[in-house]
Amino acid sequence: MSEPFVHPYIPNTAPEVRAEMLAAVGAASVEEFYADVPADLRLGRALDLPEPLVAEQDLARHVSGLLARNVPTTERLSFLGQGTYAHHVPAVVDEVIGRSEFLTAYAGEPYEDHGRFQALWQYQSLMGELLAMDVVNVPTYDGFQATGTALAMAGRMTGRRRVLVASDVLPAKLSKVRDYVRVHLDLETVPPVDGTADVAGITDRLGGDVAAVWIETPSRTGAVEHRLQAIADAAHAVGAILVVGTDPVGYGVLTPPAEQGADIVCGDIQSLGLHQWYGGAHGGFIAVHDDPRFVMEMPSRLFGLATTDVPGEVGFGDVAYDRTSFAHREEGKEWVGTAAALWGIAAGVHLALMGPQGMRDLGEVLLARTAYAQRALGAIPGIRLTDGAVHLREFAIDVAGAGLTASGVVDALRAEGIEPGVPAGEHELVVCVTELTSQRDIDRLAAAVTGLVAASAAEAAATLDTVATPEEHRA
Amino acid sequence: MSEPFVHPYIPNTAPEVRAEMLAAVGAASVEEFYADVPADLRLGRALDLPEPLVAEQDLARHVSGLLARNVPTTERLSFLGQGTYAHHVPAVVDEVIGRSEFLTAYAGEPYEDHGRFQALWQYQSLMGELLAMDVVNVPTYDGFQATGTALAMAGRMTGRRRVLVASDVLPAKLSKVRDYVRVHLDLETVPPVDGTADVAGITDRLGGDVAAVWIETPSRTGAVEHRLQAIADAAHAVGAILVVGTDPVGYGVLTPPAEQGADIVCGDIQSLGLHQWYGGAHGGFIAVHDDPRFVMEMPSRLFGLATTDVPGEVGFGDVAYDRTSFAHREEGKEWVGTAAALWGIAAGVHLALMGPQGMRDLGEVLLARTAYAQRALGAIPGIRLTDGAVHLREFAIDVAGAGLTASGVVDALRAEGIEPGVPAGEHELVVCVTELTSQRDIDRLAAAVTGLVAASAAEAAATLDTVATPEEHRA
Amino acid sequence: MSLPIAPKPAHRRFHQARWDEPVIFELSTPGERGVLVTAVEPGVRDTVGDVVATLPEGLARRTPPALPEMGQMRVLKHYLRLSQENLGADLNVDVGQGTCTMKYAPKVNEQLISTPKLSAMHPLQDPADAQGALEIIWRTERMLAEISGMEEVSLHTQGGSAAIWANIAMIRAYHEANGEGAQRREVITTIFSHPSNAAAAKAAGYDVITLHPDADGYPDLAALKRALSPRTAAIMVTNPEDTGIYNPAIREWVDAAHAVGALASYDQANANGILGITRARDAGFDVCHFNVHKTFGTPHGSGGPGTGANGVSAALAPFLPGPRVVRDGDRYRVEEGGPRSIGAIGPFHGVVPNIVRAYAWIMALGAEGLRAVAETAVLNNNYLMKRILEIPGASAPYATGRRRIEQVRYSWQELFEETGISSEEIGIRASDFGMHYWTSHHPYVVPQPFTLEPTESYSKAELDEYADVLAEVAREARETPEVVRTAPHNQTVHHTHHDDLDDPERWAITWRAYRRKYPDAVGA
Amino acid sequence: MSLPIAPKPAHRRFHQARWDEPVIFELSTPGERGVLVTAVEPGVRDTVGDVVATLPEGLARRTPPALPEMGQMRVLKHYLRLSQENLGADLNVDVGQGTCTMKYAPKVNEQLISTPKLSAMHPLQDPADAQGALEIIWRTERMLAEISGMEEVSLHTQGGSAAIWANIAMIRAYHEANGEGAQRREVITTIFSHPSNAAAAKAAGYDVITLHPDADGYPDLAALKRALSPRTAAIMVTNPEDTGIYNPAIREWVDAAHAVGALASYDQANANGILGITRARDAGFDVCHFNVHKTFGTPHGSGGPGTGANGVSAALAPFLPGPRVVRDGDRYRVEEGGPRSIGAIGPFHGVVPNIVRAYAWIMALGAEGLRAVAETAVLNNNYLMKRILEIPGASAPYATGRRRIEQVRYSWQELFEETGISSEEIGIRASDFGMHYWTSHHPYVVPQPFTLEPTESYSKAELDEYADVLAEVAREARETPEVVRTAPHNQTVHHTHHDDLDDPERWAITWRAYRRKYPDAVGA
Ligand SMILES: Cc1ncc(COP(=O)(O)O)c(C=O)c1O
Ligand SMILES: Cc1ncc(COP(=O)(O)O)c(C=O)c1O
Repeated sequence: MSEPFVHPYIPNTAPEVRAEMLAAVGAASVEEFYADVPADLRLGRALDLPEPLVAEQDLARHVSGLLARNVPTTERLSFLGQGTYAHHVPAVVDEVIGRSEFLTAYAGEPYEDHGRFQALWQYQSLMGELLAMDVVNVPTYDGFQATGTALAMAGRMTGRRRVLVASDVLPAKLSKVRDYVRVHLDLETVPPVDGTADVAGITDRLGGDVAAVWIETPSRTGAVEHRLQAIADAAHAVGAILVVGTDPVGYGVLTPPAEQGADIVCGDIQSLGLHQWYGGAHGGFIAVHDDPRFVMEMPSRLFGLATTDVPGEVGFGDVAYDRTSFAHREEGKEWVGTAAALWGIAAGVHLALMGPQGMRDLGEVLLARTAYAQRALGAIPGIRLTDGAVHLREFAIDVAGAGLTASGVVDALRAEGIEPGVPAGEHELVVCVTELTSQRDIDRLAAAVTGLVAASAAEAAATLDTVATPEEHRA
Repeated sequence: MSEPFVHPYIPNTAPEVRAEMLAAVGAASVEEFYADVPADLRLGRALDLPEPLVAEQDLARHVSGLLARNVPTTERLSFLGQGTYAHHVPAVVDEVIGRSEFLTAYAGEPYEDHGRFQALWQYQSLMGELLAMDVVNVPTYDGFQATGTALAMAGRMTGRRRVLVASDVLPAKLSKVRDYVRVHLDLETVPPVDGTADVAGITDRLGGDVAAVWIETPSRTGAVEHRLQAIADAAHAVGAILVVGTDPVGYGVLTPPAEQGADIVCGDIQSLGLHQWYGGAHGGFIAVHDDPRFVMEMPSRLFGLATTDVPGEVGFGDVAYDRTSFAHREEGKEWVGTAAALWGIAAGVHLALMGPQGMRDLGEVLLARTAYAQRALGAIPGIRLTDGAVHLREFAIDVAGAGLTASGVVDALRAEGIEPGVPAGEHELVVCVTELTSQRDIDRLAAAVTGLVAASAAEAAATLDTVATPEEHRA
Repeated sequence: MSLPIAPKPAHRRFHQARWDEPVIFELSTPGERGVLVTAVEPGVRDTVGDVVATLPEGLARRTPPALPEMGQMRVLKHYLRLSQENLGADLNVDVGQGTCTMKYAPKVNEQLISTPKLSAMHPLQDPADAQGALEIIWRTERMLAEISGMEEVSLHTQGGSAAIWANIAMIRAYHEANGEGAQRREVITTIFSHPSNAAAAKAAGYDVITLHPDADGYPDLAALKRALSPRTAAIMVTNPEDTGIYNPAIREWVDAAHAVGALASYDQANANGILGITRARDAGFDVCHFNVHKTFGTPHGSGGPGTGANGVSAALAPFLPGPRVVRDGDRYRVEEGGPRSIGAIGPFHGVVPNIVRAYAWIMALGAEGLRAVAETAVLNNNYLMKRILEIPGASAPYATGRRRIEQVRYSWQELFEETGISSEEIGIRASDFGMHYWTSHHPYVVPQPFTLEPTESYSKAELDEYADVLAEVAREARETPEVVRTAPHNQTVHHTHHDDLDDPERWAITWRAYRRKYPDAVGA
Repeated sequence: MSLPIAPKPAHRRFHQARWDEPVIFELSTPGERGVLVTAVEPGVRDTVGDVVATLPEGLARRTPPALPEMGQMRVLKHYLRLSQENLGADLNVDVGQGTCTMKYAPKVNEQLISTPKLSAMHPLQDPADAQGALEIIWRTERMLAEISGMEEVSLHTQGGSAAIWANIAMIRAYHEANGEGAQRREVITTIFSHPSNAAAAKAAGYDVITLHPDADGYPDLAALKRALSPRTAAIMVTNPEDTGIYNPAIREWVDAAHAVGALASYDQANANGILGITRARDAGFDVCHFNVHKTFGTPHGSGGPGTGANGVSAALAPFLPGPRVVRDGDRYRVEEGGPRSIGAIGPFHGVVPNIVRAYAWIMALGAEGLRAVAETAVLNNNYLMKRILEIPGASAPYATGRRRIEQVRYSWQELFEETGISSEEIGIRASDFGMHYWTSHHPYVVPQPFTLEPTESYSKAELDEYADVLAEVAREARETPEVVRTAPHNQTVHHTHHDDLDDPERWAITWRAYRRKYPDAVGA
């Protein structure tokens, strides 16, 4: 490293300027600025960090070298989902969110950051069309947070504590939501039947102390709820709120929950134009009808359309800012902070590119490939689909009948470069297909599983033989 | 494919709009627009092309799949140069030339394209500082073209035909230049001595019929010319022009040719912030002093500073546009067209990032690593450096003494993942190191060559044995 | 006029791009397509039939969503134009978003993450296929542990406030594990600590006590001692506070909290001024967090994604959220949270692209570099303070005559009293010069506030330009106040009417709602 | 005012970004660094010593180059600001650069090439390591052979004019090979063929004969026949010409050239209107070229790099330039040019990133798509022509009442006569609305020219907006001519003085020269 230390990221490390600035403020050294930091709290040594790579080329080689040890899904055949999905991201989406102006902006006013306001208001609006709802938030962190907040909203609105969890939910999501609301709400499970909600069971458990019924569709295993309206009617009958957690990817073909009685619809936008990023690119949406009782409970920012001094100019601003913790600290609704705006812009661009026909085509491909994969795997002797619901993108198989375990299948197929799915319990494997999973890909998975089943059967037969003729062994 | 054919790249394939537009112009079909194309010239069938991949994801998978068959220099240890060089490209360079505004612009006026004019004028100016010259063109295609034009300029200015080629030049470049100027100029070789120009030989051949002396520095083998002033003096004494072809990468430490009498300095900017791109990213510069006799012979566009109606505003425009073929067709100087503007912007950003100290550091690393590699390889028994000149980045070794051929070395080392250099003749191998080639990389090359030499020696010894004792064989 | 060019005037003659774009829905043309989806293969269709037609009753969407129909280039053009209408940190001297630590997010880091080797990784892949990602997460956590002095660090959370939530959730779990959950119902914070501390504590079920500073603007230790009790679960404080004042008694604050059995939580979102100078653990804190997107140079993304880093003492380590990356020899694997873990805050390992960016940022700087970051941020801040305080009408309440750390909350109160021009109006007018600022969080304890934080990223020339603009606007406030009041003039849009935004009858949060509420305006 | 929003006015209220940036040299601060270079290893230094100190006499640079010294972010910021001050095709309705075929360069292609698998390939690597690149070059050449009908295609050249040079160089070599080099000293072109045909022919040593069109603007076959002789080496023509008029007698032109032993060279730089409709070889041409950066959708890069594609008949194939990619079974290899090849025009295989982009572009469209490109480009052009001709004062000289192919050279002569406002002034004023055009190549055979080529990339709404702007400016020319004459008003810079640019005493082509010539202006 050069002496003095001058770094490209820190212009005022240039010695002349540094000296000039110190002189201008009348300080002998930067030490003076730290007068308030007591001596006994001072570190007094250099941080113990690896040698830096101050030359960009050295840094690039090092980091690229580490990343080169990853083998991504583009080099594997992946059927992994369970919260993060491999969808195609149109190049224009990446181009837009890669623009310096969006990437590096933060929290400017509706003037100098007009573009950000418009892009995010359009995101709200595009999501609104997809979900058939009038109010959508500037994204929060992810679907976990969105759901936690949606339920918390229901709790605040109803003043009640009970929440009926009527679908199969991802364990991590359930864990987050439970810890998030547990001071205010009690979650009770109403076990699903054949993949989807048990309407009768819900009705039985409903009462005047129920804040919300929580439905997940698609569920943890990709099952699509098809009796939402009945559930909504039952919930509304006792003054409970219907919260639907969902993935918006299917609403080009599927009826949006808002049209079947949902009061709050929430979930994750990762499927709408975000790469997988090792699970690191999620955004949470919360959508409600244009009812101030609901809107005023939302913690996130909400951008609204506004006029300006110039007729025809499209302006923007914050709707009901007083809801937020920015305005009123703990008197605001939960809190708001840096969340997932860029991903919201991305999802907006994605929806604008897809249009109604694109979302329809996508929904259809997903339904078709899912059904195809279900048939392909379900037809293998000993492999069983776990339920008879309509599935979107994910479904579960039970491999017990083939004498296999889920993790055994995973281990075996990884050796062939296939990630066959995510184990959920000893014998259940959740398999995911998207528009990036071709028929050939599915056929390859089915063939690999078939081979595995056959090998397992042969081995079982051999074991059986062995068991059947213990004499031989002793021989 | 959908019927009707609607494509995302072609908005007016949307059937309603298409019909509306046809109606607006009063045409029954697009056929009418082709009334002037005679029936017997009409293709009358669909072009025979591969099935298209209209879905972006399918296209991306296909093209990425093809490119995945490439194994780039980041996955090999490469000592390849000879016109295209592996230098570090700072990320900011790629960011700037990736901006839609620069990437997709073309030929707007100095108003709506002010940014392009300023960026290219700054490129000219930054190159001017590096080369110590007052006039630099908006880049032409590459160093080949720049050199062809530089010599053609000299021919037009002197009205003479003879050109003395006094350095070792890349064969492809020589071929281009020769074919380019052969109607107007005759190239004569003055063979270099010990790597650099033979000053006495040049002087001998100079006369009143010589248009130009052409020096390449670094030469084909990376040798740096160190007697430029003497050559310039000799050339000028007979009214000849000194044309110096060069790579600007070294001028943070090396004296620029303009300070040693060069009249026209030309070459390639690939080393200044451009990736290798399989040899597909070159740009040619031509630099002269601020002398209208020279300037008016330049075919390229030259941007100049200008005032505007507003004091302090920096404006731009074309200098001496009447020189160009745009203005006067065949009466212009050679021709001008779409060349390498974006690469010029890149080189400008690169020089601005590097600054004087960066270019100095870079030059020093290159000289040091080159010298180190020369010693490391030159120390191997049977391997000989071809000359004693100072070398920048490239140098040649002769492998004959080790009983090897250049292509034999290449074949053998490729098997170890090393590209050891470019063969030039049976025994000569041109080796290239840059700032991306570390000491360890060089040591690895030296070790591999040492191993090869040893194996070759052992084999030779074996053969010798065989030859020495023919009796044994017969036994 | 002709060459030479005259000198530039004192202030940049800026105009932001103005494209006057309509709302995207108005750009729709029936039938246009932006991107096409891959086709269902004939073999699939033959096998499964028409999957939409055979959906259960009511499940097939009846009317398609009214998304716009646009060719690809038009979508791109629309958003590129909007992007030019946005003032990213890369474009301006972004020192006006004080507390936000707007620093240079190096472009090389964007390039490094832009590889399928990261973007196409699924979080549940075989860890053997994810060693690069796991190693980077692990290393970054270890480096942050050294930087904070804490025992363990988790990068699981997706932003600063999420990290604060994790802090309070861990504190809650800790007290519950010790059987003190029911007893400890209060959290103490200060008014110049970030509001998310108060808000997250409240969301976690706590009563919040907010302390105001002493007359000099220093955190009030006596007030703290009065507020502490066996009911206290934790103190949650920012330091340096939003004023840029470092609490010299921070150790005493922590000790006082500990003395009543409370925990001490340190909001180090913005540690930019103290990197390598002093550490959370050395002041005795039990938990702390960094905003990786502030202190560690990841871009702010128009408002996220961010990344939080939660640091904890050994005692709190079992409570850390999410899955953890663990090193075994030279291999890395993922371990689910133990029995005392608060569990997932969000999916998987947090905002992985940010973690890689932060790793690269720290590696580009090293120990010496981090210290240069801190020292330069502080130098820049004190230099800018000098320049700002030279402007008549501007002041820096509190700690008069003392230095500040990395930022200052200033006040235009004097100027306001003189001219009636508010801080908000001045900030808007500044945008006409390509600069801007935000005032501060409500409540405006400092009257007519504005908060400047220059970080290490700006040159002296840029700081001077910024100060010159504020001086110019202050001059205008006195001499031509209408110019300020009617600003902006050189911006994408003009003075905007925010009167509808608080009225449920009139607000329009989506295009859908707008069309419904203003049916005659469609096509506007 | 409050919601709803009023309708937008008829014309976009545009303002281009204006940052008023100084020249970059004025941003220098001593000691700042933009990027650091890797250090020389101690082991290297120990071995080689001080390589600069030991350079031969005079070889070590005495004064460092006066490049600016700037932090990385400031360099970035400067260029980002400049970029916003540039109107890329992605941002505007770029139909005004007629003859330039400004079409959508799909972003997916940018993404596809942005991989070290392409950018870090060295052209002399083992072909076994370059099969992807080689296969794409080969396939693209074969597809272009089908599109042109020619026997062989080479993508070796770096732009349209370079391809034209290659055409004439091949023609020259061909005649020389046949012993007719000395005899055939003339090349015939037309005034509405691109100037590079005339200029390259001249540079290759030929005398150039330029034919003017007949009264209707059609290429004059009789004039051609008069000009042809045994001295003719070739005809070099563009078709459709710059007027957008397709030469219906093109076959007769070629036949007439062949009849005197001359070759026929087809400038198909812009084949956008005839893709899949008619082909060069079918009209009998011996050589042709495409501008890949025009017809095949690669971005124009602010003026390059482009890519040329040279197509030739079997007879001319041996003369093709550069190395060739050859297929052997399912492998690809590189073959150096044979004995009759004109050799390299530039390094290696041409502008490889453009070749990959073009490959992806063609593959995204296929035969049906290419035909849709042509048909839509032509529909758009005829639609726009209708709209333009409705503007009083605008006309489309020649071929009155007939359709055009892909572009039209219009004239404002009528308007000029009426108002004194020139076409150039109108184009500049159009930039105040976010639109622009260029006039045309000199000489202005069409008086007060402007050339519009809408390509397939723009929607009807965009073409309408463009036409509306020109109509508005024409109205201004009549009603408020000063507004037009003093334009631009909403641009980055104002009316610029070009008087110094032709004066060697005063022009300033570099900062160096400027400082030398205007020593008092330094620091301006
Ligand atoms: C001190 C402090 N704490 C917490 C936060 C909240 O962080 P985030 O915006 O990431 O939620 C911020 C950011 O504004 C902050 O400055
Ligand atoms: C018909 C025609 N020929 C040749 C050219 C020259 O191409 P380039 O600009 O790539 O040199 C052009 C481009 O302007 C053109 O339109």
